Amino acid sequence: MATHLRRLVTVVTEANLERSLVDDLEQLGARGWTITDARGRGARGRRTSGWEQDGNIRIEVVCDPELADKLVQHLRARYYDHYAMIVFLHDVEVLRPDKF
Amino acid sequence: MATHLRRLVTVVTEANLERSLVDDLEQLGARGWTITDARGRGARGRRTSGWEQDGNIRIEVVCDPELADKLVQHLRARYYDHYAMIVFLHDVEVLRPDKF
Amino acid sequence: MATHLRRLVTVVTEANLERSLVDDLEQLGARGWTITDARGRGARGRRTSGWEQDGNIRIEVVCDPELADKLVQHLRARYYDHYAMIVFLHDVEVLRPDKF
Amino acid sequence: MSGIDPVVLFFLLGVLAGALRSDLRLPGAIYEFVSIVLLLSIGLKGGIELARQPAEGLAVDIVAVVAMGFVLPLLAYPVLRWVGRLPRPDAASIAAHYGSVSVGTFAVAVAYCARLGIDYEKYAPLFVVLLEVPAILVGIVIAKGLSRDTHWGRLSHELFLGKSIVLLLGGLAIGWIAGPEGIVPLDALFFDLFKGILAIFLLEMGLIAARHLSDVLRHGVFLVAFGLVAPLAFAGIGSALGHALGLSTGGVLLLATLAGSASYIAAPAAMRTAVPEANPALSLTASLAITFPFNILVGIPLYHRLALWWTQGP
Amino acid sequence: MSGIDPVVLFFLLGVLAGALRSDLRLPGAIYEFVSIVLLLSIGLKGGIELARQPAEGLAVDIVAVVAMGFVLPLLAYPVLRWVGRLPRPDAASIAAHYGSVSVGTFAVAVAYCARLGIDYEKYAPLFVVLLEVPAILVGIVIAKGLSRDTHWGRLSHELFLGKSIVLLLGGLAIGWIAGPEGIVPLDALFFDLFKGILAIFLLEMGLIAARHLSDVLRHGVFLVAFGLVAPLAFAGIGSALGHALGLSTGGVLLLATLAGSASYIAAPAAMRTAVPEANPALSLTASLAITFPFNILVGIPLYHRLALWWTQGP
Amino acid sequence: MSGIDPVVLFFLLGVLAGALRSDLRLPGAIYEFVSIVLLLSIGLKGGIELARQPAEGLAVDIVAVVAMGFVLPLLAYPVLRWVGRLPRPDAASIAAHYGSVSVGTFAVAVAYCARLGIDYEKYAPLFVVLLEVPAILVGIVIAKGLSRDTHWGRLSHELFLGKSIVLLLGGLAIGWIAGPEGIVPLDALFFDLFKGILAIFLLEMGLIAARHLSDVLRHGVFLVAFGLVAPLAFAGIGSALGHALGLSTGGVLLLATLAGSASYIAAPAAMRTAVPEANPALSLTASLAITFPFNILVGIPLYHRLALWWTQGP
Ligand SMILES: Nc1ncnc2c1ncn2[C@@H]1O[C@H](COP(=O)(O)O)[C@@H](O)[C@H]1O
Ligand SMILES: Nc1ncnc2c1ncn2[C@@H]1O[C@H](COP(=O)(O)O)[C@@H](O)[C@H]1O
Ligand SMILES: Nc1ncnc2c1ncn2[C@@H]1O[C@H](COP(=O)(O)O)[C@@H](O)[C@H]1O
Ligand code: NA
Ligand code: NA
Ligand code: NA
Repeated sequence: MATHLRRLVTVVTEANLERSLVDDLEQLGARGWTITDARGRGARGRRTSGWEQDGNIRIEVVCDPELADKLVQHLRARYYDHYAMIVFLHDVEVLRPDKF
Repeated sequence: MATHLRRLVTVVTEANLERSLVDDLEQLGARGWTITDARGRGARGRRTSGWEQDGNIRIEVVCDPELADKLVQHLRARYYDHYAMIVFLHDVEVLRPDKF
Repeated sequence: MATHLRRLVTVVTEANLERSLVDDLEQLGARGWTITDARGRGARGRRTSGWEQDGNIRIEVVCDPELADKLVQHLRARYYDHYAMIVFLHDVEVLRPDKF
Repeated sequence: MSGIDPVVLFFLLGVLAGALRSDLRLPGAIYEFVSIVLLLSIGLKGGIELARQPAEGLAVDIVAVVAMGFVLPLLAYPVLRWVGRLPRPDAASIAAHYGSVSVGTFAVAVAYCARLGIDYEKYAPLFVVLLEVPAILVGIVIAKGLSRDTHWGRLSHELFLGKSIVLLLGGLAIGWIAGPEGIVPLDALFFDLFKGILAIFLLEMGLIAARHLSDVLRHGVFLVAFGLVAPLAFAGIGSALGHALGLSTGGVLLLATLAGSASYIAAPAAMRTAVPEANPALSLTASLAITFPFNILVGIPLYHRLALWWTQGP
Repeated sequence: MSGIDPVVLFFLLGVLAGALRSDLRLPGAIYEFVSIVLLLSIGLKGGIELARQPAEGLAVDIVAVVAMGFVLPLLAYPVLRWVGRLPRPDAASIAAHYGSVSVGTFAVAVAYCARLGIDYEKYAPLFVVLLEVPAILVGIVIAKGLSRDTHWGRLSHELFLGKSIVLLLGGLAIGWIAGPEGIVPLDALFFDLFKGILAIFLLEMGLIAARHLSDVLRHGVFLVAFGLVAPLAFAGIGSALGHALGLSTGGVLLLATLAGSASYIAAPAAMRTAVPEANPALSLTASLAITFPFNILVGIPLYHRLALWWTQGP
Repeated sequence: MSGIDPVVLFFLLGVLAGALRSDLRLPGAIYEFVSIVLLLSIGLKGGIELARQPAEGLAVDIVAVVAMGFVLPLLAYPVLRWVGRLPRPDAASIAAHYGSVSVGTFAVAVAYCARLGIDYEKYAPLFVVLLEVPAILVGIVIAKGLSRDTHWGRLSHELFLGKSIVLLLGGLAIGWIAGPEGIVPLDALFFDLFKGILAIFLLEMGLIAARHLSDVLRHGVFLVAFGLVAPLAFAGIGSALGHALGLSTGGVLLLATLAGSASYIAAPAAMRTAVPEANPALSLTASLAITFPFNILVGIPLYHRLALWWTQGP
């Protein structure tokens, strides 16, 4: 089975950034993403879901290395200083390279 | 710590396929899977959770390479053409190789 | 873009272990984690969300290899025998090595 | 025929909020809960009335209504296929949606009758149960033939044990067994709150419809026209049948509403499984963003006139 | 003793829908909400009545009921261990479940009393609070001894501050402070809707029970027998104690019901943490899929007769 | 001025349960639903009364109240910046929170009026709408200047189409269009259940406040003092304005409550987007864990006295 390498960028951040991040993803040219609701703890304290101002989301984007780079740079520039956010990436294999 | 390599297959697809996919997984012999609710965007448009006909699920299966292959082939043959779906895979390390 | 390697430990287990696992993570010195609600099937049967005693959670911890090791050993010693639980790990790249 | 029903205003509020991209949204759990309560309420109400005055000779009505459920999609299909020039799977799928029914629309019609004090045959909830499935079966057969590929077993399980049928029939049975007095302690939830819960439901339906509104024009003028004309035509047929069966004004109104309504729950789910080649956006947009608003805003009062015309003459 | 309560029909509807593998399901958020409201309602009702007529000399009742909570699991354990030949942790865990109580069963008994106009001591909700914890403690000690391994601190925190105790006691306190008039504006939610909300709760319990029904046979005939006989035996003990304490017919009925009921919320959670070697499927299946249905379908009317026999003689 | 309102007891129960780290929690979906119903109830009530007796010459009131919304944060800022020595973004953000309003506090004040039979101008819900946004705009301008960086378009969209404004205005409009009779069938959900739903809401607010209580001391004594004094000072201003506008006792009380309340929904969300440098923990802790409890426990009865003093003299 022939597979192709792509990058999976995972972002965990404050739920109220969802709209803003989706706009960013569209502008950067991402062709798709997946969001799940999450909770957790990090440098900016505990974030429990269940109340609007609290709560995290977990965004996944499968894309080529260039977009992954652009995306991570953008997140760092725009959000790292002031928002609860972590980003990590790794390689994944996909079947339809033209899709991502 | 001795770990063993297995494959993690992640599928993001329409929520109403859940029952059908679980049946497939059972028939293909998967010994376990994990499902979370998700939302997102892709080639088939935006899918927002919150309403029954909308919404995605995210299925993860840890398994050996043979089953991973069979699973991906099956998904491609049966769902790729007509359903909102992405599939990606990568290696993960596990402790109990007999479990997966 | 300079990235640094870290380990991502993913645990899928019974939802009612959440408090206990969070205590463990704090004691082991994890600096952050992310939790999502999940359902699934494994050796200990089907676990469907929607009722308190059922349901799984999915915990992710990004950390250095030492902590990953300690964490996995701890989970194995304390929970493997009697709880529904799977653990898998792999490498991920992060931008801020001091954060994890 | 009297001012607008306030529950319909909640629908409009939802549409407006959605169209303006407000961040208002109803949690999925609430939407599900609210629909469960509505379905149970409708079923219970029917069951209680059946316990009060048993409906005799229902057999004819049942056969006739089921027959209509089989016929409606057969009428819709040729129009969709040859006038609308839609591919076969899409035409079949839309035909299934319009042959089947919308419980939300039925609930608004029930509220309409209650508000204007219009009587109707109390076994009317049965019509919902009877009309939900046949059109979907027909749609699938048109699209796929009686092919082996279709898992008829799994499919009919999914259809006949879908949430709406289980709750409507369950409510009917419980209402019928417990009778009017038995249900009194449950009145507060299932009857006193009925319109409030319907208002919440319609608020959410408005938000959902607004999300699909932007798709309407993309799919072209034929779909819009179909979404407006089909309910009128089918309501005409439904009202004629209701009259033929000797139903009261309210009964004719409700059967017309059901015939004129389009499914947006059972049919989409079933067609997605059985006819995956059909584009779900087409049928959902038509039934949700065109026909549903049309029916609750304009259709139901119109079908009321129609029913009056049948029962009282012009 | 009179027809079946309609809320019980909702339970049966849930079982049926679950057994037929319908796609009907209640969102988890709704289940949680509905149990919160039930617990608060029961507590508030008790508190109001306490404000109305203070219960004097409660001390004896309290001590006696708590003592029963410690004794019941000690009676169950030998049977489970030596008749049922279950491993020690499993026997201890099941004993804890059956010594503890089910608030859902209590709510159905309260509704039963309301329907038949049976009076009872208004501090009865206190019994629920008193009976929940002791049996669980006993079960843990049987399984583990007074071992250091058990985190007694964390465990008792979890037990005494569990959702049900907090809400029952909280409701009692609020009802007692605010008194009958103070609570009037809250009546609509907590009292008028009580049975409707109980119906929704039982619908979901039916769905859950159905999911566990398939496990029943797998665990063998002993577990089934235990799940049917234990409630009868324990209800006998509970009713005897109620009679000895001089309770009214309703009070005896409720105490019998509590004794005969098996926990499926507090006990499973606590045993999972404290006695992980015990197989949770065993105890949950017994209490949820056997004893709960038995109690609400057959047990409560039976315990009513029992209570009448105690208070009015044979 | 009369015993404590039982809904406030629910708040205290939540605080207690949270402080003791009970596992009690309300699902997020329920919290959202409950706030939606509260907002709609408040709006509907206002709309109905407007339909009954149109409020003439509202223009002056509107302008004056909006003006107050712009002025309050300008008064708070210097105190926060130079007395509290807070960094500019934090001072601006807290000023925005305190200049804006809390609908939950307003709901408790409305329940307070209902309980004591205090009349008020029925268009009072309009004040909530009018006061929500201006202070947030001022806060942003203080923090950032009229900088290009701020996406004013997106921001004002977010502000003016936020959930609370949409539901309050929507409710007002629906109530006004449908009128008192039209709304009757909706009374059961929106009016009869109002206090019960408010109780659930306050239970959850108590749990949330408890989670933030531990942060209170960490932020120092100034924040605590500000959280207690600011509501008093602002309520003084609000009551003076109310009196100047010739409002009734109830109207003065409500306007004082609004002025004295601090936002914990609209302001946090907006400041997070527009002034990310501000630490959200500071403002949220102050408004949620200090000012909200203070207002519902102590403030509202105090503002009542204040209102009486204005309207009836000392
Ligand atoms: N080491 C970690 N592993 C996994 N998730 C993390 C980690 N650190 C932070 N997070 C998640 O990222 C969110 C924001 O992190 P922070 O900016 O560190 O507060 C937290 O609320 C967690 O959900
Ligand atoms: N590039 C992507 N990265 C992450 N998730 C994606 C991506 N593309 C699609 N998805 C997810 O997969 C679902 C189906 O994709 P599609 O078939 O492209 O519509 C979408 O609704 C998204 O949740
Ligand atoms: N092979 C697998 N792949 C993905 N998830 C699994 C797998 N096996 C088990 N799980 C998840 O881990 C939970 C506990 O597994 P178990 O201990 O095997 O019952 C299950 O409920 C699943 O959610
Ligand atoms: Na139809
Ligand atoms: Na018991
Ligand atoms: Na204010």
